[in-house]
Amino acid sequence: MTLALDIDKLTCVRAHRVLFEALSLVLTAGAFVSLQGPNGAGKTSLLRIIAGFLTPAAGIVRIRTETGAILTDGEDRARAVGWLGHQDAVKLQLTVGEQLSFWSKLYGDGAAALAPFGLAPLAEVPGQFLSAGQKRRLALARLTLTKRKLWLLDEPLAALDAAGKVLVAQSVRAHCAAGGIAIAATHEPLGVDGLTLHLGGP
Amino acid sequence: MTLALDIDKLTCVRAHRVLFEALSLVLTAGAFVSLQGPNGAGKTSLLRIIAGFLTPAAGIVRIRTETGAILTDGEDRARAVGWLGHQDAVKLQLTVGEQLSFWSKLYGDGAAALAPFGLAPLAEVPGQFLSAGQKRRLALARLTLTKRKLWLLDEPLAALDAAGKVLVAQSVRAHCAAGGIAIAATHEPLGVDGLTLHLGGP
Amino acid sequence: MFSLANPKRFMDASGKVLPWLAVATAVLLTVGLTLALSVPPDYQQGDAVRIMFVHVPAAWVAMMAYGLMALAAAVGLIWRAPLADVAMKTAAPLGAVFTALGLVTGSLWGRPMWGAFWVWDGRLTSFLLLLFLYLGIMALGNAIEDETRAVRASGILAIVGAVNLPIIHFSVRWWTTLHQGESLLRKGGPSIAPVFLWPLAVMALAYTLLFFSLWIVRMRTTILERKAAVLRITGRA
Amino acid sequence: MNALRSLIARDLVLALRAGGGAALALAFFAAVATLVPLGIGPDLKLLARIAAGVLWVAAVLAALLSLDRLFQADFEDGSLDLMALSPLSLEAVALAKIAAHWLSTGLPLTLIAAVLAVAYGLPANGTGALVASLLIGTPAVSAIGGIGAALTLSIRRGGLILPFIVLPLIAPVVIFGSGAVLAVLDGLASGAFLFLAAFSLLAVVLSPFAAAAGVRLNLGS
Amino acid sequence: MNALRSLIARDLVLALRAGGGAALALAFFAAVATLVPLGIGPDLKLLARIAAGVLWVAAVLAALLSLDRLFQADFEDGSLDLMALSPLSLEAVALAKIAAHWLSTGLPLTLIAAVLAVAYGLPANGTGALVASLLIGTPAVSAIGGIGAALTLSIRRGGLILPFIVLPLIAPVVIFGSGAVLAVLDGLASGAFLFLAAFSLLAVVLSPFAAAAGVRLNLGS
Ligand code: HEM
Ligand SMILES: Nc1ncnc2c1ncn2[C@@H]1O[C@H](COP(=O)(O)OP(=O)(O)OP(=O)(O)O)[C@@H](O)[C@H]1O
Ligand SMILES: Nc1ncnc2c1ncn2[C@@H]1O[C@H](COP(=O)(O)OP(=O)(O)OP(=O)(O)O)[C@@H](O)[C@H]1O
Ligand SMILES: [Mg+2]
Ligand SMILES: [Mg+2]
Repeated sequence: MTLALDIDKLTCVRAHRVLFEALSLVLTAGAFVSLQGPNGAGKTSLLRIIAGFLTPAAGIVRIRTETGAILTDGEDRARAVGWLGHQDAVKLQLTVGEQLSFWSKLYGDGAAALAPFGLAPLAEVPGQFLSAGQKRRLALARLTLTKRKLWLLDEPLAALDAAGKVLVAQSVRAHCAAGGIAIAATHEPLGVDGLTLHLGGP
Repeated sequence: MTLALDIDKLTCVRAHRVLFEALSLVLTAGAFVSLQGPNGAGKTSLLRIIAGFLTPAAGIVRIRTETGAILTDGEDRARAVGWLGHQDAVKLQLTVGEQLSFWSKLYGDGAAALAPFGLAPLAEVPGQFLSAGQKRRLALARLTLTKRKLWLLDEPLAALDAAGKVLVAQSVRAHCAAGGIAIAATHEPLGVDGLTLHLGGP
Repeated sequence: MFSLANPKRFMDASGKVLPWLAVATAVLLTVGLTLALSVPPDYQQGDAVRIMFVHVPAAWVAMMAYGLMALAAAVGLIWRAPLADVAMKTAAPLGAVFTALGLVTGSLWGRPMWGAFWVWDGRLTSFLLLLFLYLGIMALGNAIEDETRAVRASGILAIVGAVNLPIIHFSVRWWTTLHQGESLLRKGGPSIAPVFLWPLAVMALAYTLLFFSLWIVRMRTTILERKAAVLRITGRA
Repeated sequence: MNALRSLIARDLVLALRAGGGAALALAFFAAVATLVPLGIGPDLKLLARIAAGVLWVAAVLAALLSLDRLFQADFEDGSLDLMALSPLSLEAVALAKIAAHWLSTGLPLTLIAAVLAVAYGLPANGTGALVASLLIGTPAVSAIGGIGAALTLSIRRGGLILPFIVLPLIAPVVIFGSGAVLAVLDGLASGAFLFLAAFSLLAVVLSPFAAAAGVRLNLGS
Repeated sequence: MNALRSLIARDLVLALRAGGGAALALAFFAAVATLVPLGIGPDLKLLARIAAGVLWVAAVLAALLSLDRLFQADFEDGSLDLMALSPLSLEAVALAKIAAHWLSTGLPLTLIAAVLAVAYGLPANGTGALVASLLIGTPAVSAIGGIGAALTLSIRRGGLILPFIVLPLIAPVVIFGSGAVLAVLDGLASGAFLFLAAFSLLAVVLSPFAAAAGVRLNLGS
């Protein structure tokens, strides 16, 4: 029920600029990493490389699953990743309920959990009418229903109120306690114990 | 060179729900207000009412200019407002330089200030390649070049790194010191002295 | 808080007029239809000519309704008069019905006259577009949740769309066409045999009154519904 | 004036550079013109007969293609808010956007149509009439489309409503436009050009007001 | 299967509900069909002669209209990232999106075409052939358009490239499709239907792979 992440000598080049070089990191079940660094340091780029979207200029990312399999191919790795991007992927035309039920069907049988994120009264509201924080809460609810072991979070606290931030911290803590791994790019402390990785910056 | 804002018994109704009722507030030159409240409380809605986009269900917003004129009409008021919305209004196809020079021409003769926001090396980079924080910095640079007296800021700190947050605080402080007014909806203290207005809440 | 300027005067006045209007409509319709069925068959068209008495007035009223709706929209936009908003909103579906009636009766008439239910000529097409306009206005109004915004948006469209009216009317002159030219509303007086003229005039008046009766009824119900809605919200608050 | 000009310039750049409508519209127009002979068969007499009608319809549709996003993109990313707060009135903003749309589609379409008309075997006087009618008529298309785009801005079912709004208003342009060409071809005198010019003028003068009213309504949503 | 079905269902809902392409495509198709007689003049014989060609071209263009945004919307708001991470392969995602596009445009277009064919005075056997050819040919249009949409996803000049990629591939569909109708009208035997079916099958089978490859490239940008 656990996995391990092995980042080996990654180098990322974007628009002819080296963002980071020979970055290595080994994470085992339960690890939490707070990814920090100034704007443009390459936090989002690193998360996209781990998720398998972006090919690094050099280096490799490996995931070891509980069965002992080692996933290096981007597409195999993808199946382990729970993604909370900077964008909320909220459709303006669909109601909150419709969106969550779609994603839960796409990802398998996880039931949509509206209540913990304060979305229950909004089930019938279309995405167009949501406030910024309500959209973010929808994205968080979707993340938890995917039941993935490796969480990649890009600014998870954005637009959330105090209660929402506590919720994120609780979710991440529970996730790690259950043997998951979480990496969060953030400019604000999440309030979860773990490593801190600094990118870029003098 | 100064103005005053007079919010008189505002009531905001959205989707048949009363968000706030009979809200009154008088602000004079140099005032800073931090607007707080849980997600969905109506912070963005209040800012949009002040800017003249949204018509309140009841109440009125007045701006008194230095010439003694009282602007109640939404369209007259609009000419005093500097707006930093939740969205960055960054075009993916235009370079940073192109965007700033367009907005500076649209708003008058304010020259585009790239340097203070760390945008100088990005002048030739198209919006598509900007990181989240770089987009936000672009929006901030645009705000300052509009030279408006009443700043309405919706989550100004979103996506910014530590240096960026300091920059926002400095800009706001300088703006207020020069006789401007600023209202910022935020979930994180801005580090600027002033009033705090709580919306919603249990 | 929900400042609906109270169109009380309208409710009072319309309440008094409505019964008379309804009676007059019924009488005129009966007389008109009797006359229409008793005129001699046309020497060219035979009995098919009787469709004229239902077709022509329907087309006229459809256009008149549009004109009135656009007028109401303009008044609503300029003077922010709630009553004009109600008038504009309620006229659209009625006008659409009369337009549909004109299309159906016209195409039923077209089959014996032209050998086809439908031809793509200027008058027919522009009249079909009138139906589209009505539908567009209604759809736009329904698509916006906020009541005032809905009326304003569809009102703008109604005003803009009024250009179609002269096009429908003059289409027969601007294009070579199968459709009957202007035979009544034209310079030099009507060119229709008097036997047909009188029943047509009666039917035209009957349709007009029918439209006004239905319009007033719908306006009254809309106003009452809004009052109820306001009571519901304020009562609960 | 400076602000207006810079807004037009920006919209032109966006239209030309991006997945922005202009190129798409022109390619679309060329596509219709290429595909129709394929679909109908290479009967040159028939082609010349329908050339005016087909090219006019294709031009109008190509211009309408990108119109539904005339305000949409700026509305969605917050730019329209900033424009509404700028010293330019929303009427001027609407006018600038309509002008940019015409410059980036209507005008080049007219030029391409001249070439295509020859390929369709339209005689010289017919080609001249086609170009003239397009030059006069396409501004009306941009203007009317602008109204529709503004009114349907924040509507979740916008796609369905837009054609209903625009089609009835556009039809006269097509009728007068192709009618003018047909009249010239048949050597008839016709008032079609006059009507077209009058209609176009009316549309261009009124549309900024209607469009601005539509935008204003939707910013409050 | 369940995931695939729910993706198709969601795309259908979006297409039907939103400013989503489907309604726009259908309205566009109806608009072309309404405008062409206005542009050409009400000559029923002429109309019947060009009906097959005009309706085929109009149908293809209407279907292509919304195709450029087939992946775009989900790409821009981050949904495509999440789909790429889902248990469904990107090939399956592409197939589902193409299928949803066909169901929401190709299929209804075919039905509307049947009505319009009658209004254009096409005889019964011609109408039958038109409907059959559209039914067979429109899946190829969705499939080929899907490839183009995927390839041009993050290209800032996508608008220009799309028609150049898609048109050459689509032209055979139009030629065989309207050719099949004309052959039936003229009472000729023709292999057009067979070619159309073969081409369509090929396009539908290969397109998910090509489209998925295109999407994968663009997610890394
Ligand atoms: C679907 C088919 C038809 C449609 C949509 C249609 C539409 C209209 C419209 C809109 C008008 C009012 C024009 C105006 O006053 O400006 C009208 C009037 C009239 N129609 Fe039709 N019509 C159709 C078929 C026919 C047929 C088949 C006939 C008879 C052969 C006919 C005879 C007339 C006559 C005599 C008038 C009054 C003309 C005048 O005084 O202007 N219509 N029709
Ligand atoms: N266009 C709209 N139509 C109807 N209701 C809306 C609309 N926009 C927002 N709302 C509702 O109004 C309420 C307040 O929204 P608003 O965006 O003002 O909240 P906020 O205080 O800015 O929240 P956040 O901290 O999440 O940004 C929310 O419950 C939202 O669902
Ligand atoms: N698609 C792209 N093509 C080329 N360069 C890019 C692209 N996306 C981002 N970049 C560049 O790569 C650098 C890192 O971007 P990234 O989004 O990873 O930063 P980040 O650390 O997430 O910053 P932020 O805190 O602002 O979100 C930036 O300088 C950016 O300009
Ligand atoms: Mg980032
Ligand atoms: Mg907000």
